[in-house]
Amino acid sequence: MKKLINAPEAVLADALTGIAAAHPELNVDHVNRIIYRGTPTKAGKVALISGGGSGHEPLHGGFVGFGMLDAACAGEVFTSPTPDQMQEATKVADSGAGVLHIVKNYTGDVMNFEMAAEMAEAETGVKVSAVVVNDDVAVEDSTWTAGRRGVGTTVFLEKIVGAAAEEGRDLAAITALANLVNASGRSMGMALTSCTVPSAGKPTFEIPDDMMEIGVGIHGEPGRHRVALAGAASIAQQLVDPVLADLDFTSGPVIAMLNGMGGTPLIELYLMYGEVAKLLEKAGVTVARSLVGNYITSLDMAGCSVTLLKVDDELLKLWDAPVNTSGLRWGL
Amino acid sequence: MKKLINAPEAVLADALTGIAAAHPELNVDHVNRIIYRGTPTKAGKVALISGGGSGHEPLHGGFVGFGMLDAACAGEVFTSPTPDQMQEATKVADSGAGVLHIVKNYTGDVMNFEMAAEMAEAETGVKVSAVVVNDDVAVEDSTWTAGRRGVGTTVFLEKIVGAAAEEGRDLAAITALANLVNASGRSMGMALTSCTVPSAGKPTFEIPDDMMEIGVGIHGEPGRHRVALAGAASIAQQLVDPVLADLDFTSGPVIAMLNGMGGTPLIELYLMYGEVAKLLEKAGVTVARSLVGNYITSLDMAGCSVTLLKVDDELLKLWDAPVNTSGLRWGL
Amino acid sequence: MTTDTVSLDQLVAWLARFRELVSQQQGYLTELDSAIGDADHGSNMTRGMTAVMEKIGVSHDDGTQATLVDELFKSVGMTLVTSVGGASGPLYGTFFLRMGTTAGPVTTLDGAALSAALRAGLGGVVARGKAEAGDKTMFDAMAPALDALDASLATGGDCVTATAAAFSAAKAGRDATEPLVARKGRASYLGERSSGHLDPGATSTALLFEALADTLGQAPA
Amino acid sequence: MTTDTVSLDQLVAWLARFRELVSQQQGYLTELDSAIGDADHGSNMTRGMTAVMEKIGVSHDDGTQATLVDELFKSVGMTLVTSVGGASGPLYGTFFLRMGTTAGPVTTLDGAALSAALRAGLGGVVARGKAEAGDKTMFDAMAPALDALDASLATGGDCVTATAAAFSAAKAGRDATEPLVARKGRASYLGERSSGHLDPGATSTALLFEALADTLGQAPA
Ligand SMILES: Nc1ncnc2c1ncn2[C@@H]1O[C@H](COP(=O)(O)OP(=O)(O)O)[C@@H](O)[C@H]1O
Ligand SMILES: Nc1ncnc2c1ncn2[C@@H]1O[C@H](COP(=O)(O)OP(=O)(O)O)[C@@H](O)[C@H]1O
Ligand SMILES: [Mg+2]
Ligand SMILES: [Mg+2]
Ligand SMILES: [Mg+2]
Ligand SMILES: [Mg+2]
Repeated sequence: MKKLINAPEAVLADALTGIAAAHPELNVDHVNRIIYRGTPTKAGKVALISGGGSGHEPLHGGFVGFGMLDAACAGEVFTSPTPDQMQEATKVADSGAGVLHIVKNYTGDVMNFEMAAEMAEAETGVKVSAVVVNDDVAVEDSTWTAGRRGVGTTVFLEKIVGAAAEEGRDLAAITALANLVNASGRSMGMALTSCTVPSAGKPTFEIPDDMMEIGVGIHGEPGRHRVALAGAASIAQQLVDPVLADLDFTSGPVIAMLNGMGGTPLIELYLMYGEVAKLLEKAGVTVARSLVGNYITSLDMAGCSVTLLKVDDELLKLWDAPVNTSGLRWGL
Repeated sequence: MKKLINAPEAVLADALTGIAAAHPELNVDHVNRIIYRGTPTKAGKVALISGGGSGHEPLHGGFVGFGMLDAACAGEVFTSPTPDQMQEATKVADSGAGVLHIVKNYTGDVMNFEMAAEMAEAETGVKVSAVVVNDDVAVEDSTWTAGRRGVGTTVFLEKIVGAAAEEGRDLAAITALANLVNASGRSMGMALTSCTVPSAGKPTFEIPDDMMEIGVGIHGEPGRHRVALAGAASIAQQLVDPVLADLDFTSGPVIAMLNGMGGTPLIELYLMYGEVAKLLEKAGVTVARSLVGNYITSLDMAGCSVTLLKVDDELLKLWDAPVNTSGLRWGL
Repeated sequence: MTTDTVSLDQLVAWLARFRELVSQQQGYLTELDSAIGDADHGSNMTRGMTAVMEKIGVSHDDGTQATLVDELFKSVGMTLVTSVGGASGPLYGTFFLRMGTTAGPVTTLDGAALSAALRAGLGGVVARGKAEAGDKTMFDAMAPALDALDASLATGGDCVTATAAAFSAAKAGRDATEPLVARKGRASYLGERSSGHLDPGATSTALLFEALADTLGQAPA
Repeated sequence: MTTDTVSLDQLVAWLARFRELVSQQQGYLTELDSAIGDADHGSNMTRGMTAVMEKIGVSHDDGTQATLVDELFKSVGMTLVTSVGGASGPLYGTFFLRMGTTAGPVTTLDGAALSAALRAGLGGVVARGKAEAGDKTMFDAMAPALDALDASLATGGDCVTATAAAFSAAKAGRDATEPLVARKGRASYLGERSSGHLDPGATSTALLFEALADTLGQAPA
């Protein structure tokens, strides 16, 4: 395993040390592994908290700051954080207006956030509501299963709902908006290679040079199908088709994200976005805004994902609103 | 070779298509392979042009926009662009106040930019001056050789000199400032793996699982030394020591960059920055600002580099000045 | 039946043995989780049980050790909940928390009490995770283990015999997860591709019962 | 000596053969450049010479073909400069531009004129790149080749003999770059580690002279 780390057990603690050093504008609670804003949440503003396993950077710590999250809890690599962390983050961030937990739909994340909400409400009476993001069309949607994974739409949701929270909307309105954003986004991902979880020490799966995985999530897991390696145009088609088949994106503008999995350089991500943009145009989808880069990653996995979000003027305005985080910054 | 591309020959053209699709605020000249601002350079503002081989994204195209470059020329992967491209970029960007060519010190880049300057001056009379960035301490400095490579300081230079150009300083002042920034920066890089140049189809060098290269540049080339793989703390030491040995950084504040080579995920870059920050503190170096991420990359190479820039209040003010590019954005 | 009880020390020894087994098999558990999950089950369980064994000596705020079964299990459960994360943290954590509540402030458990505590634990796992038989989860090792334990006790088996039967059934339940298509947890994302692999959580649950059978099967200290 | 000249068609055939050789050996040139450079010399030269051969048919603005040696070489040089980039683009480009200037508006070159043009080309390479003997660059194949050419002409050799001698010397010069420590170009960044590898540019320069010797050595068309 070739990684810039000291020891597998120390990855998270050491990374938080670096984040603290690089971002004096943020607070880092090294004991509870929480990244929160340097400026306390202002009274009356609903606090947004997210969290999840590490290895998806800049998600979530890179989205803490004005216009997005108030705090992020970091779990071990690919392992949801624990309820006590989230409870602590909830207490730190709450300014009295309540807290929204932004949860990606993984069994562990959902259960830990649920426990945290129960504990926080019992202990301090803070009002907590939650949105569970489940936008990955690679996974069949069914009430008999764990349902769809939460992936790229999380980035859009944290930005858009973050902007609404800065406007001072109340917890009910914020929760409703978060659910709307989740319902409006769909994603599909692929991998050329697996990633290596530090404590595992070797790639999660082996894949021949002439094959790729279609329908992967963000945890280095194998995808839904293993198919022959193909050119960027064909890959784009294999990602865009299932997204468009799952939801009608032609009725209004969309925000499009071409997201890198962590090990793929920007030049390839732009190249892929070019292919995606062509397909969207052909399908009659109007891209109002786009985002190309590493936003929700899977350690050093090579690959990418496509996320589309249906938006209206209101959502676009919230998207364009000022944001000041290390991962997204504009208008300030 | 596993890449998100259509064909090795088409990488650059296809990537430019994607950049154009993703950035309606930029103009892309697909024939001359130039990325330039959507808003023409305002009269009286010195234009800043850079360029180089592709594969270093976001450098340089990602730094075109208010507060940084006016135009960037993209060469084939790892191959300097040609003089006609640069000449065209020079013509497009010049608003009458002259043009600064920001050249990284590679034989090819220097020769092509020289020819471009000769051609542009002869044809249109535009005043062109050049700065040649040569900050890589891995390379011995000597008048008998090609000298030091230009690496990370280029990012600092484009930002700081870009801010000064927005202030309306003249070409002589801009050139002097550019040379000052170059003289004040030093870099050192390392690689865990090589990268794969698309047209070559396989990694530029092979390296065993238990070894790493110290003193690499940004072209997938082998480094100065191959040594045993080590932990992040030791790697940080091997990068920071030669930088500090080459220039005194203790007399005032510095801007520090921990740059990823393209294939290394952000969590590792932050972790490395934590180690670098510890060493700098121990050495009595005060970090005023920092930058952690992929800024000057080497395709899919895994590895990182450290760049330090000595700054004073003036340079810091220019660093903090508003910038609006896809690669760096703040204050706007 | 009065001597056929499980002491607090034996329960601690069970946990110690479970820690030993999961850390010995950390690589294997992670490998199973690599095939159909995210390659962390081995490190999750090892981290959790290491924290548990550190904590067990000082389960009270005043630094003293648990003297009652409910204290012990609540401490184990809270430690797992706050140190593991992921799916296994809340599931194994709730398992022990509920065991503690049901066991109550006692110093020993007889067969019936042990069974009742374990059943409560299973109830906690189901309450949190909503898994049913055949979903390819730890449930598929845990539920048969408890059925076997009860069956053995009902036919007059002692704790040693009953926990040995539970371990056998847990192993069989674990093995039976191999052909299943997962419907819960991460493995469910793989759809049909999840078939053909053992479930990592069912495998660690088999270790939990192996540890219990090992501990009780040994000559008393 | 009047028949011992090189015609415009032969010069075009030389370029065609050079294109053929660099594209046949594209992988090899890139491999050499991988060891001590950035793995693009093969694709650079192939891209450049492919552009040259496309351009040669239409070297005038009005779409007609070059009828004079200077036109031909200037067109070749400009095409290389504007299509290759990197170090080899300006160097080989300047080489041909200067050859054209020195050759002048003629339709054939005799040995002396060929030598003078090539020397001017070498001068252009040195003017641009400042390389000296032993710097481990294309200079180390080119300079000995021209010396051998001149020596052969001076002792009465014809163009065929002289260019064959030039090719031999170019190969020897190329081989002699192997032990050298580079002082120019990217290979210089490697310091001592550049030793033990052939210089890619010297290798493509040997192909340039191989192409010339091949072309003139053939029975006239
Ligand atoms: N809903 C559930 N109910 C019961 N057990 C579950 C459920 N979801 C997952 N599991 C168990 O958890 C195991 C995975 O644990 P672990 O790898 O530590 O967590 P994560 O899946 O969050 O990475 C699975 O193998 C499965 O046995
Ligand atoms: N200053 C120089 N003078 C002469 N030849 C040079 C010089 N620098 C580099 N070269 C030649 O150029 C070759 C490399 O060409 P190429 O790989 O196409 O360009 P780049 O080095 O820009 O990638 C080297 O092998 C060397 O022969
Ligand atoms: Mg996990
Ligand atoms: Mg090159
Ligand atoms: Mg797991
Ligand atoms: Mg090269």
